[in-house]
Amino acid sequence: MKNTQALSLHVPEPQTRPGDEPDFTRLQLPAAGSVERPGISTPALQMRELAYGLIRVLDEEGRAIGPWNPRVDPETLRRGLKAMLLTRAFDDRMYRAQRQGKTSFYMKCTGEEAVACAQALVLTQEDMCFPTYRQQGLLITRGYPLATMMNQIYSNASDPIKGRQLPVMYSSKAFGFFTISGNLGTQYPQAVGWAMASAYKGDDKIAAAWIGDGATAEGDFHSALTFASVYRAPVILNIVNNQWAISSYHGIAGGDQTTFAARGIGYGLPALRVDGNDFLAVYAATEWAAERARANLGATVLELYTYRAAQHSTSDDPARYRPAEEAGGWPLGDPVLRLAAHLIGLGEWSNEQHAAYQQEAIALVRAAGKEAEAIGTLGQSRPEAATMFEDVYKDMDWRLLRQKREAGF
Amino acid sequence: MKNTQALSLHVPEPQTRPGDEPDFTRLQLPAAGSVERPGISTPALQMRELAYGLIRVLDEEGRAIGPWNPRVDPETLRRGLKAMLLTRAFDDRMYRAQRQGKTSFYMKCTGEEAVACAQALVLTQEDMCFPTYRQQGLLITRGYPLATMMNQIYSNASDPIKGRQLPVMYSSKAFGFFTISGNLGTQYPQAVGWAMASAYKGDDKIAAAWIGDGATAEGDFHSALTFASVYRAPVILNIVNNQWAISSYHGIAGGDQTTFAARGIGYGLPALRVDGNDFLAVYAATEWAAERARANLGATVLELYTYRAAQHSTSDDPARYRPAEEAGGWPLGDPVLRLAAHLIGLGEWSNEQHAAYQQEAIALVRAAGKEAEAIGTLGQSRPEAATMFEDVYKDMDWRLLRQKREAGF
Amino acid sequence: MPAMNMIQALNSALDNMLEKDPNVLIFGEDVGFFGGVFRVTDGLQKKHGLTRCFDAPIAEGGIVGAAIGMGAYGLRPVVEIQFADYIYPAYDQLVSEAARLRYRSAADFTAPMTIRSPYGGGIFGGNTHSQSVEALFTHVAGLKTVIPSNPYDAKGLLIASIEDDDPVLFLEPKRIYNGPFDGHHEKPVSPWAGHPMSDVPAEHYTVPLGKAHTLREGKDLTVLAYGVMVHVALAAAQDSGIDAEVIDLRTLVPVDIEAIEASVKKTGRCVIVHEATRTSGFGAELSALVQEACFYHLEAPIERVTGWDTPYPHAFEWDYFPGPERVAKAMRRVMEG
Amino acid sequence: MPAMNMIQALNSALDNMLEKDPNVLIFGEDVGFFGGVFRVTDGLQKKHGLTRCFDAPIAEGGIVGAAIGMGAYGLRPVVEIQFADYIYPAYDQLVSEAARLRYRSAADFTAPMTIRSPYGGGIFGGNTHSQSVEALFTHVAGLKTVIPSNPYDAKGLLIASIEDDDPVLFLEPKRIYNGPFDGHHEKPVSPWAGHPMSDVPAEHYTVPLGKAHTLREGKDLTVLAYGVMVHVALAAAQDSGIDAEVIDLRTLVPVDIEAIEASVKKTGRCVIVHEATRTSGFGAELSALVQEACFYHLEAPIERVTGWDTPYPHAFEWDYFPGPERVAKAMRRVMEG
Ligand SMILES: Cc1ncc(C[n+]2csc(CCOP(=O)(O)OP(=O)(O)O)c2C)c(N)n1
Ligand SMILES: Cc1ncc(C[n+]2csc(CCOP(=O)(O)OP(=O)(O)O)c2C)c(N)n1
Ligand SMILES: [Mg+2]
Ligand SMILES: [Mg+2]
Repeated sequence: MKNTQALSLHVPEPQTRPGDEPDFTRLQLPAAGSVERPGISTPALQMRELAYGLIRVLDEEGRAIGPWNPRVDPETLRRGLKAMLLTRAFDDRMYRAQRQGKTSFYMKCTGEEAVACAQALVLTQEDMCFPTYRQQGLLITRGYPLATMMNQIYSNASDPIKGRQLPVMYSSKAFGFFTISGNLGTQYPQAVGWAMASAYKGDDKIAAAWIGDGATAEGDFHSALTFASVYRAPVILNIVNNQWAISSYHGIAGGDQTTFAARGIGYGLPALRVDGNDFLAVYAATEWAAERARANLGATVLELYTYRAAQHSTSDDPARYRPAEEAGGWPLGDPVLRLAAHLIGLGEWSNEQHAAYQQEAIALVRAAGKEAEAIGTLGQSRPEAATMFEDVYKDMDWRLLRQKREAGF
Repeated sequence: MKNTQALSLHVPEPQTRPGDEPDFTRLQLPAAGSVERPGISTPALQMRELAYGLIRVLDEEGRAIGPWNPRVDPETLRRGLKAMLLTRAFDDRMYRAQRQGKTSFYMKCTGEEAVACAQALVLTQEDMCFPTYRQQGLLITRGYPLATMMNQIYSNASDPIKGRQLPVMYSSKAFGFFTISGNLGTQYPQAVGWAMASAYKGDDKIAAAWIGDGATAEGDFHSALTFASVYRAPVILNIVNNQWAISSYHGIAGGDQTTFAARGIGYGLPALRVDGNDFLAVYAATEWAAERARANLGATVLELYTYRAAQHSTSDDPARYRPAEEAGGWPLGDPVLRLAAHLIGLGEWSNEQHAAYQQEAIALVRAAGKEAEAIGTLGQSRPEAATMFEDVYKDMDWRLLRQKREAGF
Repeated sequence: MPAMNMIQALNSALDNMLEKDPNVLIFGEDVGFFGGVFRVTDGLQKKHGLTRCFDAPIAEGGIVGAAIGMGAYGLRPVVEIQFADYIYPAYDQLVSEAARLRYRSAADFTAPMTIRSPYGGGIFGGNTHSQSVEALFTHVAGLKTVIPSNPYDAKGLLIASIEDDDPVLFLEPKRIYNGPFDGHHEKPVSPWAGHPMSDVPAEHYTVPLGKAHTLREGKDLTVLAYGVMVHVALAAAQDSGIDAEVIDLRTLVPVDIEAIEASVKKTGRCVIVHEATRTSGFGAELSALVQEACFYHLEAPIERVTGWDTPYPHAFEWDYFPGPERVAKAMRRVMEG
Repeated sequence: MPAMNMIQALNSALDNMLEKDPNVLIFGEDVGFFGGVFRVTDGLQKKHGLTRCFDAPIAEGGIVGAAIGMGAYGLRPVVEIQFADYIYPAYDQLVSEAARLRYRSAADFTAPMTIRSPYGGGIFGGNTHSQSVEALFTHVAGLKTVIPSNPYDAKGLLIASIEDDDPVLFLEPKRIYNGPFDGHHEKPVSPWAGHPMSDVPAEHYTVPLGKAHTLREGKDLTVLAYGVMVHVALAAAQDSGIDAEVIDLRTLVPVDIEAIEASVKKTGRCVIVHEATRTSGFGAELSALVQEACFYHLEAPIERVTGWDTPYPHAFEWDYFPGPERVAKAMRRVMEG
């Protein structure tokens, strides 16, 4: 069979670029409550359509509807809302801190707060989270001290990881928060291994991992899903599809061809596609996946469909590659406002309470900032320099001992 | 949400081990002719069920039936049958050659001959094949000199790749056969890149790649499918599921959870599951995929469902890990016998012709063997030793010049 | 000639090559519309078209794997690995494939390609935006490794790398993208403009691979360096007042053994400087080579001044970075040796 | 004590550790029911259970990645990479993760684990079943690298590696799995039985990491070697008649600098032997260290006898392999130097 037609290379491009009007008409967004909720022991093969739907609980009026309504008590929802507001206040201050030269780098999660804040409420602190750099909400929801986060960001004398990592690369075993890596995707098979270890020991802890839409292209994503499927690891594999990977739109990771949740189907894993800006939907889907894991039914893939409203990091300027108005126009709205509207509709929250907590959050962050800055910002204060030779190995070998001496410590 | 249930680690095991009766009752094998044949421009999303079916053309009586019947002329089928017989004869002799100490290593493709032999007839010699070590049928079908293959296997003075590679790691640009790597999976993204290059140039050549069921777990498999999907590369991505990866059954690669073809669905690629022992089914599916690629519609995943009837390699002994009778009981039969029965049914072949060609094949292989052995078997003859310093780079740098001298050449 | 910084010089090299050779194409993470996180490919997509310079999935192994296939087809891909710290997922494709293709096929297949990647520290990038990975590749037969230290060389060496028929790892010392940096981090940053090596022709030219450049002649001691460390070595020579000969290696594989040998035979003393971790760094190979070639001329032990055998710690950037003081100290020790 | 070959000794080490520590588990390609392509894990699944020793998907990155997660949980995984030539897909997980976890989390998280892998040539395995990869890891701060040369050490060092709280790359010279091999490939193969180091206790014991072993005392010249090359060095000493001291390094990182320094200071001469490609091999580091520590004691240039800077070519196994003749020749040159 010979060919006659000249081929051509397809390079995907987003619909709009700076200067264009943002256009979301191509998005197919099923109505809230329209996706069915199968039992957790349903065979994955029978649940494949979940990867193409969109689990939504909150409707346009802020009511919780449909089978995925997790019926969370208002107190828990208020905790979640406050955690999101606190996360946003924290992000705002640290972004400014970087601009003021107090640190070298910062990354916000604006618009994506529901992901980590809802999930932190579902998982226990004994479960282990393997996050990326955009799940600070996990720590904040769990009450990790804001000042300690800042100490890490400032690499100051009280930085719990001793000034060794780039800002935002937190680590806290006590809070079930695995040390963040700069190398994308590596946490995914590690989470699966951790979950396998819990199963191996006959324990009851589960693991959860997060990865960005862009980073799903890494080989580690594939090996993680393979291992999770083969060994039925008790792990929740979250894909945070915030539409962008620095300047590359989701189509560069394959997002034009199918959903990211669909990747899970290829491994025979149940895969849910979830409105990531709908706190209740994220909560419900995570609960479902956690139940499966705890019942020894294995791993679940969750695509959390959201939008990166801010810069990739303080080193980035999205105005160079996407319409400035795109973030504001995101059809799934703002997770904070949507959950607030829901609670207000229930009579469990008010605009006054909202404004008051916003102020409180700012105050909490400010107080933490004072505490951390009293210790010092980047370059003003730092851990003992001699500690830079520690923890390479459990014990320093002769090379490190000599080098430490050579360095004058 | 706390857990109460103790978890346990699932390690998949095949149904049977040495000493057990082979058991194929779990296999679901749809009847020949039962799978629909969509048009090549059908959206992948609408063709997902193809990944779970099994395209079969030859029925139990050896008749070609159903929409996937490629209606190949008998002359071409006879060529295919002869190529399979020749491949089998070649394998047999080279296996014995290794046992006789004439070479260090050999790998047979017994039971899987239809894969490469049918596909070689669909693709042109300008298309590039990126094979594994089990597609010698591609070269044999295309008439690559058997003696040259043997020269490579013997690493003798006429080895076209100068004694540098392990036996069976052929390379022939002229025959559209990419240099085989010992590292599993690496050829997959390379094939995609080659196909992208053809599209980039506006040429009309397409690429095809092969990978084993076991090797699909490598990260390269994932990046290849991602790139193929994103850039709509004109490439056929074959997964040869021969049930085993050395001693590991397909379940260790995830084969118990879903089909290997289903992997393609996760990337939005069309994925066909094909009876790999049915020459006509392999031919038809490959033709369909090639048409898609040539029409600029992008990549197709093909799972070729077959069985590795022989040892993994001459270093292996399958009796240690699977029932001895398993190969003989494979329910999809022997590709050679099935195609022969079909041709005999058509009146285009006979038992006598079959027996005669088997003898002819043995004679052809024997003649090639004489030719190659006249040059020398491993250790008896080899390329000029000084050539071992060539082709590291285009030109030898001072290190290689000095080392060559130091080595006494 | 316009003064160019290193980013502009690299951009100019790519622009020239896209213009000259239709088989050259560029891809990598964020290199297309956006022009790369360090802006090295800025404007190239707009000027040369979508398929000549485009974004790639975040899969370094896929990027290099695809480039190998393209190279085998006959193209000359130039791929960017966003940070050298992220090259490891591509390690198998580089080591087992790009480096081996020619050899294992007896030149039936080859894969000319250039892998560009910013490397090195000094930008407060922490452990995963600061690494110097060269020694993890210099051991690999079949690969060449090139590291420029200034805009003129950057352009000429990059063009030479793209035109080379073997795979070339082209490491860009990101600390000096915008200006030379001699390690005196307490002093204000200076731009490239005004530096003699920032006079970069707009047209195509090459700087040959495998040839070192003696930046400073001297008779008492030889300093071998590359990338940022060239500037640090010059500052240390200046600061110490030692009559040092400073050699910018420019290519690590194949290294310019003649230049090294001639210089050390003249001076009888040698200091080797690199930013990477000491153990098994490229300095070890240089030390071994010098010792083998110049044993009878050596008057003192060869010293290595390098990053410590630790990861690159964010808060201790300047304690880790082998700055001019440490280099000068070593030079003095070697002079006394 | 029963004589064990290296495979049996390694199997015994794993058996002891599975027995002793419920947190030890083994996985890798074909290591479960089958017992590994080199039979090192033979019988362990049957004896200790399906979840203690099991098959893994063909995904070296996944194997190491999962092991890191297990290590962080508190287990002590021992994973097998079927051939060292196939370790590259795991390179990122090893270099960026296993090696960095302790440092980047200030010991909040650690991942003790042992990565076993057969390496080296001499078995007609061609380019992808013969590689010596040690120098690609010795540069990585946070990893330890161990290479045994005989059954006794193999068992003791493997147990010490598993019990070590840092990630250890444990490379097994496959050419000597079944018997010592001194490079005289023309002679008949000898089994381990009868060799003093094949007396291996069935019980748990350790050989400490970081300690070299002087196999042959001598006063004229020091030979530094590891793995197979230890036996080649002994043969070369024998063949040449030179009164050489042969040191088996056993651990490359951290290397036993004291033993090296003491010996070279005594002999004044040094030859370094490894099978890996020369440029940037571990021999470069050894040469640099020896030169730094013993410069004023050296009476001749240090020589490196290594594999050539080419891939490992199937038909030219013995031209590539640095056999006793080449080593003896270098020893003679160094004696004359
Ligand atoms: C292995 C690796 N390659 C490249 C990078 C550089 N990098 C950092 S973030 C990023 C984009 C990630 O996008 P995505 O996964 O979608 O996550 P998001 O930032 O949107 O949360 C890139 C390319 C990296 N950190 N690691
Ligand atoms: C990267 C890598 N890992 C491991 C191996 C060792 N190995 C060679 S063949 C093989 C099994 C491959 O099985 P499969 O992919 O199913 O192909 P088949 O042999 O069945 O055709 C393994 C593990 C290798 N060659 N490369
Ligand atoms: Mg993203
Ligand atoms: Mg197989």
